[in-house]
Amino acid sequence: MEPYTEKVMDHIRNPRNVGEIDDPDGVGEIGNPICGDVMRLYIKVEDNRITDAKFQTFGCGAAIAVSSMLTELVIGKTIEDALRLSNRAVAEALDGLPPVKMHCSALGEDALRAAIRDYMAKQGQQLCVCGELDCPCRPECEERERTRERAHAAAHGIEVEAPEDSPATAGGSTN
Amino acid sequence: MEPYTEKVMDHIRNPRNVGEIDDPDGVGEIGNPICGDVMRLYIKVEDNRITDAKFQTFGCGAAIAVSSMLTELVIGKTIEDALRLSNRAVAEALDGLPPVKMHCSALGEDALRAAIRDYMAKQGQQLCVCGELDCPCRPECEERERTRERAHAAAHGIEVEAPEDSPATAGGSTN
Amino acid sequence: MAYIYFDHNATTPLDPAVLEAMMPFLHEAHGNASSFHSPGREAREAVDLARKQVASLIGAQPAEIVFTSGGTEADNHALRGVIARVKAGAGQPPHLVTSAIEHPAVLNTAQMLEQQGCAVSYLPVDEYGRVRPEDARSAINDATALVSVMLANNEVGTIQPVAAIAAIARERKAIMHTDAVQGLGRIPVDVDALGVDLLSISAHKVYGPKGIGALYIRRGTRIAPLIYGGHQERRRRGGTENVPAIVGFGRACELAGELLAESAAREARLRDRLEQGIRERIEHVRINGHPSERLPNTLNVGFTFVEGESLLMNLDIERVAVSTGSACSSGDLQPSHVLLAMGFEAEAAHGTLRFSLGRRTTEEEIATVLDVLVRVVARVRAMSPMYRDFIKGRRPAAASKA
Amino acid sequence: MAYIYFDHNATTPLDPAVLEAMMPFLHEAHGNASSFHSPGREAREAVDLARKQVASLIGAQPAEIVFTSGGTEADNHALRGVIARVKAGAGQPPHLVTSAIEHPAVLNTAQMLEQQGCAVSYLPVDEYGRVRPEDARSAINDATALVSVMLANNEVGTIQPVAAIAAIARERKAIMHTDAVQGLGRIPVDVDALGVDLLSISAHKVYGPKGIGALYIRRGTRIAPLIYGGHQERRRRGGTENVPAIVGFGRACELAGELLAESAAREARLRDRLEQGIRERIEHVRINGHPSERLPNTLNVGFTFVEGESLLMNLDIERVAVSTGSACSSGDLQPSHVLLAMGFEAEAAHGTLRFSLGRRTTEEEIATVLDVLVRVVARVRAMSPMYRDFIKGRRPAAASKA
Ligand SMILES: Cc1ncc(COP(=O)(O)O)c(C=O)c1O
Ligand SMILES: Cc1ncc(COP(=O)(O)O)c(C=O)c1O
Ligand code: FES
Ligand code: FES
Repeated sequence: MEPYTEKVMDHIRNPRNVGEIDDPDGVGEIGNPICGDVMRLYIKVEDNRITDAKFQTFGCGAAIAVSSMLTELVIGKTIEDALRLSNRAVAEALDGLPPVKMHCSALGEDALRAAIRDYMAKQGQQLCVCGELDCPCRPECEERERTRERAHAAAHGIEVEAPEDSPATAGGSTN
Repeated sequence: MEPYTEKVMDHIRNPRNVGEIDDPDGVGEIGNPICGDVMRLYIKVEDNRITDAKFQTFGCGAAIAVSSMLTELVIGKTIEDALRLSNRAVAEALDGLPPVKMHCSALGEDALRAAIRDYMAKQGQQLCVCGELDCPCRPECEERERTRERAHAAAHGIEVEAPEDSPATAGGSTN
Repeated sequence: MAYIYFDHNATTPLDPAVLEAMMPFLHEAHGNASSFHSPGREAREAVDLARKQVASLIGAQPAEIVFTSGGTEADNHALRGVIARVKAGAGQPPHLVTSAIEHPAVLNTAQMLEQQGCAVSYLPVDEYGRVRPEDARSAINDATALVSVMLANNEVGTIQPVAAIAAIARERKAIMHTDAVQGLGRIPVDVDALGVDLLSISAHKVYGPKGIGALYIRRGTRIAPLIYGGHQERRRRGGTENVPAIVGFGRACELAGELLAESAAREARLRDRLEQGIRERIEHVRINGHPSERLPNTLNVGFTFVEGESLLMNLDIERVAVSTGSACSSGDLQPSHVLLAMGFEAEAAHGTLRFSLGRRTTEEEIATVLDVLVRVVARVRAMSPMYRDFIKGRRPAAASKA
Repeated sequence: MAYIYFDHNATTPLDPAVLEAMMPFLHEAHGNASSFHSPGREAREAVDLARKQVASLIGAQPAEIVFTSGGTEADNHALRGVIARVKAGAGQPPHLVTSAIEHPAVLNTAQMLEQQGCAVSYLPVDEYGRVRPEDARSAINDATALVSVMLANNEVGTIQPVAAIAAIARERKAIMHTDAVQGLGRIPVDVDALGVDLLSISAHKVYGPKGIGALYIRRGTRIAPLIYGGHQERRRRGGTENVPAIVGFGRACELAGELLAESAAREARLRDRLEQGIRERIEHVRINGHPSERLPNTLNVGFTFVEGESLLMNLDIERVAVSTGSACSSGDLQPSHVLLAMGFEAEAAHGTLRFSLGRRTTEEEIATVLDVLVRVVARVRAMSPMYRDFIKGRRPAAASKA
């Protein structure tokens, strides 16, 4: 695969905001059953604004860089702005990710949503998985989300750039 | 293919006895229809002994070396001894030939036989192709000889060392 | 700080003596070994010498060596070449027996053959990554054309009972192939002692150049070419001979033969020191692979609670090169098929590193790597939610296996 | 006396600048380009740069370049990869159109495919060795999966109307492949101008290293891999990347691009001088190949009454390296399939030499070769029974054709 960018390497070298918040306002944890990667995000919210964020990640270099970059990007943002932060934006802030690693950034977006949902729930508000508050079509959105998760899982099994029709290849290191 | 031996190279560099004998006692010419190689051998015979031999050859390096070596070997030999000279002996005198070139030495043996036959005929004697004088089974020997010629021709078309079952390969240089 | 290279199973540096042997053929002596003039003949003679050197290291005849572009091509050639020859005749589809822990060069070729109608059996392995000869015996049937089991596994280093399997294959009239790419130069390799008909090797794993390897083909073995073209390699492999690389491969084999005993002993000693240091200084680790039947230079370690690639990246930052047991790091996101075959859970198969030592590895490097590793594992574990949970007692001592 | 090398169509010497570019990867920078640590990434970056350099010389995208072990592998990959993809589907056997004058890498692969049930048409050529596009048009049918016609012939240098044939192939929805091994670096090669989907090249013909080549695969072309293994080359070609050779190939392509116009003109001028000298100073010769549509460096000459290999050996003794038009000299005893396809009698096809000039060829070398040639041809003719007969009036001016 392509090498990581310098930005990614920098965040692997010096991950920002690693750790735990003792009394968080929201916690989100997202795991991927296939590669076993797990990200846990803690947020602190004041006046509808994220004032602190910390993460713990079990995952590849990209997952760590995404987690670290994500915390930097969300601190200071309002909940609404944070909800608008896409995985693509995080990847771009890292000057890009190798194609096979793009899906790792989804882990970040998902963990952020989960943390905000947790925070909302504590406020008595239902945040739909689509990002809308009190969304009228919640069941549909949740179904769509499940599909997306399956796609994420699939991404761990399928080489993104494989030529069409190439037979499935064996896993395992090649040397 | 394997390179030629130093002996072969020496005979290519300085072929012995090239040319023509003006009033030869015997002339033999053998040609191969496939590679187009042709050898013509002239001999001078005195008291049943070959006193001079000259050759002209249109052929590969091996054919030239064989022709040259052959003339060296036969000069001084009695007709009977000359008839006993095998192509293998000529090849050995050259310290060997590459496997695919072994058949080129047959050209030498054949040309020598033809020249002796021509000499014999002039003496009113029938030399059978088998090498016997007045051989009782001449027709059979001649048939056997024709088979041998076909084999020689085939040798020009078939790679001696080809692995079993390999598909016939295209001729032509490979680079 | 100089870079510490503990990834010799991926590739080895070119030995300076090998480069020296190659240089004339990179400079003036550039002939095509199939050309008939002097520059060509010079090249031909160099190729012939190299063929003898390679043959000699594995106890073969020079005429039984076919040079290929590497181990991968040799593996493809072995599998497809044998199956191609069978297909023609029989009514029943040909059958191939291989193992679940082969290199992708064998596994993916086997899968391709399967798609084309060949029947394939993948032998399982025990918890140490070893194929059981009895399993081979039960898998082989009358349609079995080829048995292919690697000599030593590239990820965990486990050495396979190839001679025993080859004896069974021979009884059943099946052709026996072994991928000896990781074995060559590290353990003795002898085609007769192993009893194999086909054997793949690659130069860049024995301090030779990249892009050259060989397939040993026992005289009389029925096998089709893989790459068709000119009459090179007695028509068993077309393509202008890669003369400098072939010369380098020859010299590398010669050196490997001379150094084998000594370097195997040295590397095993250093490897054991590394293993012991890890066991002593880092908690929650497991050593993967066979305790004794293992390549002397290879150490595969699982670090619970962390993911391999992040360890690899952090070690790289500290100028230590290793690889993950799984190939996640090299573009394939699946957990290691070798560890899975050994019975690991996907999660446990992830936090794994392979340390592979080499001729130039020093005691100081072992000490440095140990220090770095202690630091890096701690740093990455501090980031891990699993480790946090474990420390807080919210989680058992991990999904580890051993 | 220094050796005069007029056999650049067989192989070219490594350009010193190319060797220089390769050296770091033969010395310290030995990483496996698929490894994820720094040495690996360094190798990966070098491979990426080389891929751009190669792509740029043929007007392709870097992602469309697959590195192979040479031109032969690229040809095998093109033919078998396309046919493998077709076979799966259709009821009718796939059809391949190629020419009678292809390199053995294509011809022998085509024959092997024929044995496996593929239908193959071999297009004839005219007396100059050129395929007629009309013949391609009539040969292509609805089952035609692939058309493969070489860009320039290696023996006589004749340049083929590939663009015209590709246009016909495209109309008929067939994939178009060209073997551009001899064209690269000698005439402009642009995949879009040619309109081809697949194109084979080889480094050692453009002053790059042996053992490396490439197959250009136009985006979207349906083609199976030839060599299965790891995920290298985006899974289109397994095997540890031959980093030094790839780097050298890249640099060689860069140089070839810079030097193309100038060296083509220079070599054509020298070649024409050689041609004219031979015509003026040696009787009974014929120039084979197309008068104008010919590689600038190539001169194929038939010398009546003599056999090519004996000329070659005698020139070699005088330290001049050439090759025979026929491959008799390299182990194959058949007369040149190219000359036979051009309509020559077997005998006439035999007395042929190929002179192929290169970047370092000088005017002095041309003059020397002419002098040597006059002498050698006279010497070998003096040995020839045919020449003797001709001189004595017993034979017409030979079985020559032109
Ligand atoms: C066991 C094994 N087989 C085959 C190969 C492939 O060899 P190569 O890289 O020379 O193609 C390797 C290494 O990559 C290997 O470790
Ligand atoms: C036209 C042509 N195609 C293919 C090849 C094969 O290339 P390689 O020697 O790199 O395998 C050659 C030269 O040998 C050639 O001249
Ligand atoms: S998050 Fe699964 S590999 Fe990066
Ligand atoms: S005599 Fe026919 S090739 Fe030598």
